[in-house]
Amino acid sequence: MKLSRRCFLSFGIGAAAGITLSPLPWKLTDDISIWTQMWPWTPVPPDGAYTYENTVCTLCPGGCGITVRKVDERAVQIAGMEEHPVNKGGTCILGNSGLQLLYGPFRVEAPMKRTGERGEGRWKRISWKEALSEVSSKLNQIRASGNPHQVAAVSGSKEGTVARLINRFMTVYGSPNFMTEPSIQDSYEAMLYLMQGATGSAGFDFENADYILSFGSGIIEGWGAPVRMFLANSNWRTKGTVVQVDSRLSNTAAKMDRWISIEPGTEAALAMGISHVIIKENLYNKGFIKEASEGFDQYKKLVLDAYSPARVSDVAGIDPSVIEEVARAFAASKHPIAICGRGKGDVPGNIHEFMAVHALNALVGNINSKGGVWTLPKNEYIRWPHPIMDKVASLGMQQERVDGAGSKDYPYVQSLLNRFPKKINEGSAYPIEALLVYNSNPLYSMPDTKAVQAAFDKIPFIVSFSSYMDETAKNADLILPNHTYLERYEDVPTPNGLQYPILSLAKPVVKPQLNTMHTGDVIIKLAKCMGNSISGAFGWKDYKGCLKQTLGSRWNQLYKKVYDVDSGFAPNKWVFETPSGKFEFVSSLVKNADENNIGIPHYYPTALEGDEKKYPLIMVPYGSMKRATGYVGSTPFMLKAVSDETLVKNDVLVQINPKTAQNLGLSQGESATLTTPVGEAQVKVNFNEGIRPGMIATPTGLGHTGYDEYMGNGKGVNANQVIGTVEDPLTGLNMAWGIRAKLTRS
Amino acid sequence: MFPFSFEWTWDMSHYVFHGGLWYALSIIGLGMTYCIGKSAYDTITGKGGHHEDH
Amino acid sequence: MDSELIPEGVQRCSLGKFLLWIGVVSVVLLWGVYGMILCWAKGLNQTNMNNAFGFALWIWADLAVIALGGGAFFTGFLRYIVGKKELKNIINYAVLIGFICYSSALLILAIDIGQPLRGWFIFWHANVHSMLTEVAFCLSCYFGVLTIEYLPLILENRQIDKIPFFHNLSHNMHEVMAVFAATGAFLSFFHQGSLGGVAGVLYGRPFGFREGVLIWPWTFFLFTWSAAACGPCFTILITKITEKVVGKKLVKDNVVELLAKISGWMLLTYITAKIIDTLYWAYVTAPKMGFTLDQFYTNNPGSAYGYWILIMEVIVGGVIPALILVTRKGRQTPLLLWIAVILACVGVSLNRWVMVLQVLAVPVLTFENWFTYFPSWQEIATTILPVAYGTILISLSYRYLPIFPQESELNPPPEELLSEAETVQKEAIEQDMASQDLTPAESAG
Amino acid sequence: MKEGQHDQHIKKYGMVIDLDKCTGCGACMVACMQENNIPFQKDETDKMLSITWLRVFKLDNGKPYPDTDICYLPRPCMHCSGIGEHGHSPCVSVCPATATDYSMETGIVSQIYTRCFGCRYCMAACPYHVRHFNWWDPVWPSGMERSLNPNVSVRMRGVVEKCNFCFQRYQIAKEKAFTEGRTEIEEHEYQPACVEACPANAITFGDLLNPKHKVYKLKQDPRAFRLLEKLHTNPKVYYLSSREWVREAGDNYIENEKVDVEPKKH
Repeated sequence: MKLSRRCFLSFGIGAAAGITLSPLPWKLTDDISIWTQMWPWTPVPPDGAYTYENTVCTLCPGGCGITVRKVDERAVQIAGMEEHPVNKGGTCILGNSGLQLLYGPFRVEAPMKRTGERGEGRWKRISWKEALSEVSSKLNQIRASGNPHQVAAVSGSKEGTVARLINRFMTVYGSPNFMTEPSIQDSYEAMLYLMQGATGSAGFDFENADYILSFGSGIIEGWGAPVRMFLANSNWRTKGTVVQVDSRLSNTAAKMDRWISIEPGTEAALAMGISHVIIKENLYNKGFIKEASEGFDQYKKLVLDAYSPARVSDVAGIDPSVIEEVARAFAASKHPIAICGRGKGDVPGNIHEFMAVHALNALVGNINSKGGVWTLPKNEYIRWPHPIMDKVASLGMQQERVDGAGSKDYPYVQSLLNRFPKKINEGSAYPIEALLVYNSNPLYSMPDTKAVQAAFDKIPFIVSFSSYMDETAKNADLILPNHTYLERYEDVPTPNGLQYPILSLAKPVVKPQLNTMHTGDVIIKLAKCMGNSISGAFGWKDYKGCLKQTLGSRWNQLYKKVYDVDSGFAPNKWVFETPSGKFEFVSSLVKNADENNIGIPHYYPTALEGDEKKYPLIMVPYGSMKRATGYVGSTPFMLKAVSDETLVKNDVLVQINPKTAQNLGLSQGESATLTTPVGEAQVKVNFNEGIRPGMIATPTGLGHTGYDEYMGNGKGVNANQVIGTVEDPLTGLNMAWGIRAKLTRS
Repeated sequence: MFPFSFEWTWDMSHYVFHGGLWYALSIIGLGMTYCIGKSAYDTITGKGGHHEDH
Repeated sequence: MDSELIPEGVQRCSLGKFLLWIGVVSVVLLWGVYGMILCWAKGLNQTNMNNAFGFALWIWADLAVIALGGGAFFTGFLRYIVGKKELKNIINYAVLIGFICYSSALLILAIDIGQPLRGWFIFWHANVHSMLTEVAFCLSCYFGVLTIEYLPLILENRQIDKIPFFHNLSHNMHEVMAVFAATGAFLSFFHQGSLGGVAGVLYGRPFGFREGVLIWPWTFFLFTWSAAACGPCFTILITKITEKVVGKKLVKDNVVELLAKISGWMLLTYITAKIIDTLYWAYVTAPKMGFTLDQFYTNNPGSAYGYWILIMEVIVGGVIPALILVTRKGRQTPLLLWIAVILACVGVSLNRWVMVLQVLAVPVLTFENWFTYFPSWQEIATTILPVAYGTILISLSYRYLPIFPQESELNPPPEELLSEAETVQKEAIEQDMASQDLTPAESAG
Repeated sequence: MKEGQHDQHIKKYGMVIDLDKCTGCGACMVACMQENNIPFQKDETDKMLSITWLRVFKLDNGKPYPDTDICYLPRPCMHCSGIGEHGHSPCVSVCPATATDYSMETGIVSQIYTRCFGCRYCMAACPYHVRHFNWWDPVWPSGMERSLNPNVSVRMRGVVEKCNFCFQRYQIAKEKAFTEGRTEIEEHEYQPACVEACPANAITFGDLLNPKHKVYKLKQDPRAFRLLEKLHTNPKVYYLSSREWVREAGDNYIENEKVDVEPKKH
């Protein structure tokens, strides 16, 4: 007994000592420390050879040059391209997180055919051959029945070769219904046409301007070419003055030299009031008015009669002295520019407001001159032979467009996408049998989502070319996924608002990651499937061949340098293409211009949707750089950057002045129901002293339902669900900057 | 903890801190070694102690 | 069934009843263990901590149990260093409570850190400038000391004691216990202080930051002091609760009174120092950082951190119990003693709460707001886990180990429970005594 | 060492952020996330759970409409050099495992992820909330791990991470200089991702001790201030604002205290 215990004891002690001295515990400890640092599910990014490739970002019309850093075949970072003249090395938040759009699981992996109900999300993968034959047979069938005009197409932009290829396809196929996503560019173009007779886009020589009077334009919130605007703004912080007229404390209002708070929708009145002071005090550019303008007297009379600072003050809620002060400063500056188009510029706007604002530029004679507003020709590098149309096509093209653009009612615009769902829902002259959607997500980005959905439900065949499973793709019958922007060639025309023409070339920086195809190639292939009358207009082997031929001698330069500036360009100072050859204060292109001042800049109150009694508040949607509102959604990284004053868990926060909220009995963070004549949404309330009492501001770019949860599915509410459209009486473009609303506790 | 780990520096804070630490550890270690050793010795030699304390 | 394991001369409840009791407590324990496993398996996202509240309920629980467990070191200090002999009658229990508190603290720390498997880096890659390093070293070493102090008690179990080696070991450890106790006291002074230093050195956190001497902020000394003052109160409290639960007296009043008196004076001096510290902090330290007392205690959501908390801590949990305990009448009146020890424990726990939670809740950047936090059930479960574990360990120790030296003396075996044989024997003796005209009491004496 | 007497081997990298130019667009935040392999969750609306090494704060002047004013303030790690500039920044001095370090060579506060065991004491110590804990396992949706930067290791659950001024870029620049036989790197060779991305050119980065670097002059701008200077954390991130209320928002002031946001020298 004693012996065995001693044995046991010495054995125990010996074992303990032995184990301690053996490498075992030390090895185990070491293993633990290594294992805890390299968990098998923690990815280890493989290293490799680093390369840098330049290309152009096409996620928005901003046209920034980007440099993509690659490790072997992986793209690992996007940075701004230092030498690109538009962005000079900067990138926006969307552009910077673009790799998430390349590698995200929400991409469409291959051509897909719907198997379940529409929008249900049940798909069958098909081959490209099958996909093309599906589309071609359907289109052929419609064409064979003699109704080619019953096919419509929506493109994100009207510029560039791909949009032009689709347009060309539509033309030879026989449909006039080629529509593009609306923006303030449409209003600017219409305005330039009406006042200057120009067919081109507006460019602003911001780099040389010293006084900017912005009527609600989100200079640092995505207006124009975003990064270029940021750079311009940074310069203005040291040299130049920017005055922001805004009905709420937008980021731009906060960051500019001065913010003038205005009654929403009365910007045109303020512009006219400023005009009044300039004219009354003889501060205008007499040379320009005398030599280069027409209709000044009539305009002057209107301005002096109806827009005294005191009267404008009553309408716009701005002190008359402020109006005078701004007018004098504007007129006294060397290169003042007045700009308009609210926020990011997603809503085209009221044409008379554009005219009223642009009239200020005319008063100071700062048109087509240094530091002023310029007119740029468009798309002139695309010089394809006119396509030959067969009889079916000719007949089809003679049909009136569904949206009415270009008709005698709406002669100043080429596309009125905002009217498209309305016309279909009302019962248009003819039904739409098929719809092609390219670089556009109308089911998300168009106002009054419910109406758009209803219209789309009436279209039996919808084809999406989207790279992503966005809302429209999800509701399509067939998806023919495009390469993403980092996998494809594309020409990038002059970005919005730039004052000189620049052409850039987007090049693939990585091989296509999935079974996708360039939409340009799809269109060319489709044309080839569809018989001679159509394929004849598409003589190119493939899209790259088409692009190379189109760009001609510029190809090499573009391929090497990514961008090519038309250095020979200079605006024609004070030269106009109007019938009078002058700047027309009273547009002679408008019939009966005097009738209700329809052809003259003037202010009239916007008839917002909704009854004031039932809907006592005014709701305005507001954008932010942090939330993408275009055809691509916000990336996961962007959603990470979205403020908790905008989104909390799955609830969107509407911004409201604490006083207004208290009157409604709402407290900070409380749940509420936002109701407008268009729809209803569950929201939460955020007190924001920057909001005008009586108003609510709802953030845009949230509440996706396509994509996936990382891209913000179910996060907040799509502001388009609660906002409708208001047609501009002259252009037919949407000018709804807000809507009447009510907010109740829920 | 030991002079061979790289964050070790020969400075006053290390002398004081680790001095105190190793001092305490030594007392505990030596005390326990003494107790176990003595008990083993007592057990083998059959000299059993009695608790006077309780 | 387990009577062979139960110490001689004491009465315990039936095994069935005991097991039922252990079973009930084990349910709570298992709930805590489940929470703990969730935290380890799924990570700390199971908690409601966040980047503003990196320290929360657990760290508070840690600080609180260490402060309350301070009874062990301070009683040991008084018993072995100062030489208060009477305290030998409560030291065992103080050691056991300390052991429970410190093992719980270590367990909570093991759950609280993001990478428990790397916890030993704190020793291996020690940064001697960090208060937490000092805490870790002293805490672990002192836990070792507590284990050494608790071990002889286990060895004194009736069956284990029969083994000569263990009998000898227990004896020899008792012989040198003063050395261990002294080391323990030394370590405790430091880690209690370092825990105070944890918040006190945060010069980026005006609520916690205190000036001090050399590398030690005033909170360093205040924490040691308050642990020494309130730890014994907790020992008294748990002793009293145990007495209530088992329904008999376990420690003589003079022992409790002595401890209460020392505690009282410690508490009184501590709270005086604390008040001076608070005033200096409010009028000198904080204003230098751009803060006023109002900023620390007003305008926070739901007044969770209002002035009430300061009053609760200093007056209700400090001044009042101190005054009760320093007066003879106070500590001799059972109800007042109860109130005093409870308030002292609440006071010190509240102090630890404030020094963890409020330090982090107060906005420092002018454009940030107060941060709020409420623990998740996993945090609550794992915090209650030590309570269940402590209850079980106390129950087991009380049942099988000679924890209370005065128990058998205070509770002589009642007659009806004696076995038949003994009764017969006793009757015989009584007859014997009767014949000799002696009373049983005299014969026992 | 007096500033201006420039020892080439001792650098103090720092940042000057012009709040007049900053538009709050968030490009810097995203550039940082992409460069530093920062994970993302389905819900990132709880900013106290979200890992954003660089976070853009919105400040307001607290006045009612229409006198309201707001300002955006990007907040990277301040890389405090601590009381007396000895490198005892609030976080470095408290880390028990030496997992965060102040480099006397560059002035950068780094974090050793494989050393950190997640005690979060540094987070409690930092008044700027620049430190972030990995509450979750970093998991990338299928395929998205392809855009991870090989120069930055992915952090595991349970450790603290923070802005390190894209230190990997410093190392790459140093290596490049070394292979080209240079000992020094140029100002433009080492620029963090946020600086590079900022579309408004609001952020300037360089060696605060080097008179040739842009930050050297900018930090002496009369508009310059730092956050919580009264705590003596000695941040190396300077802000510029021409608005007084913004400069005032940089620190806490007790009532009637003379507010020192007038031009000052550093």
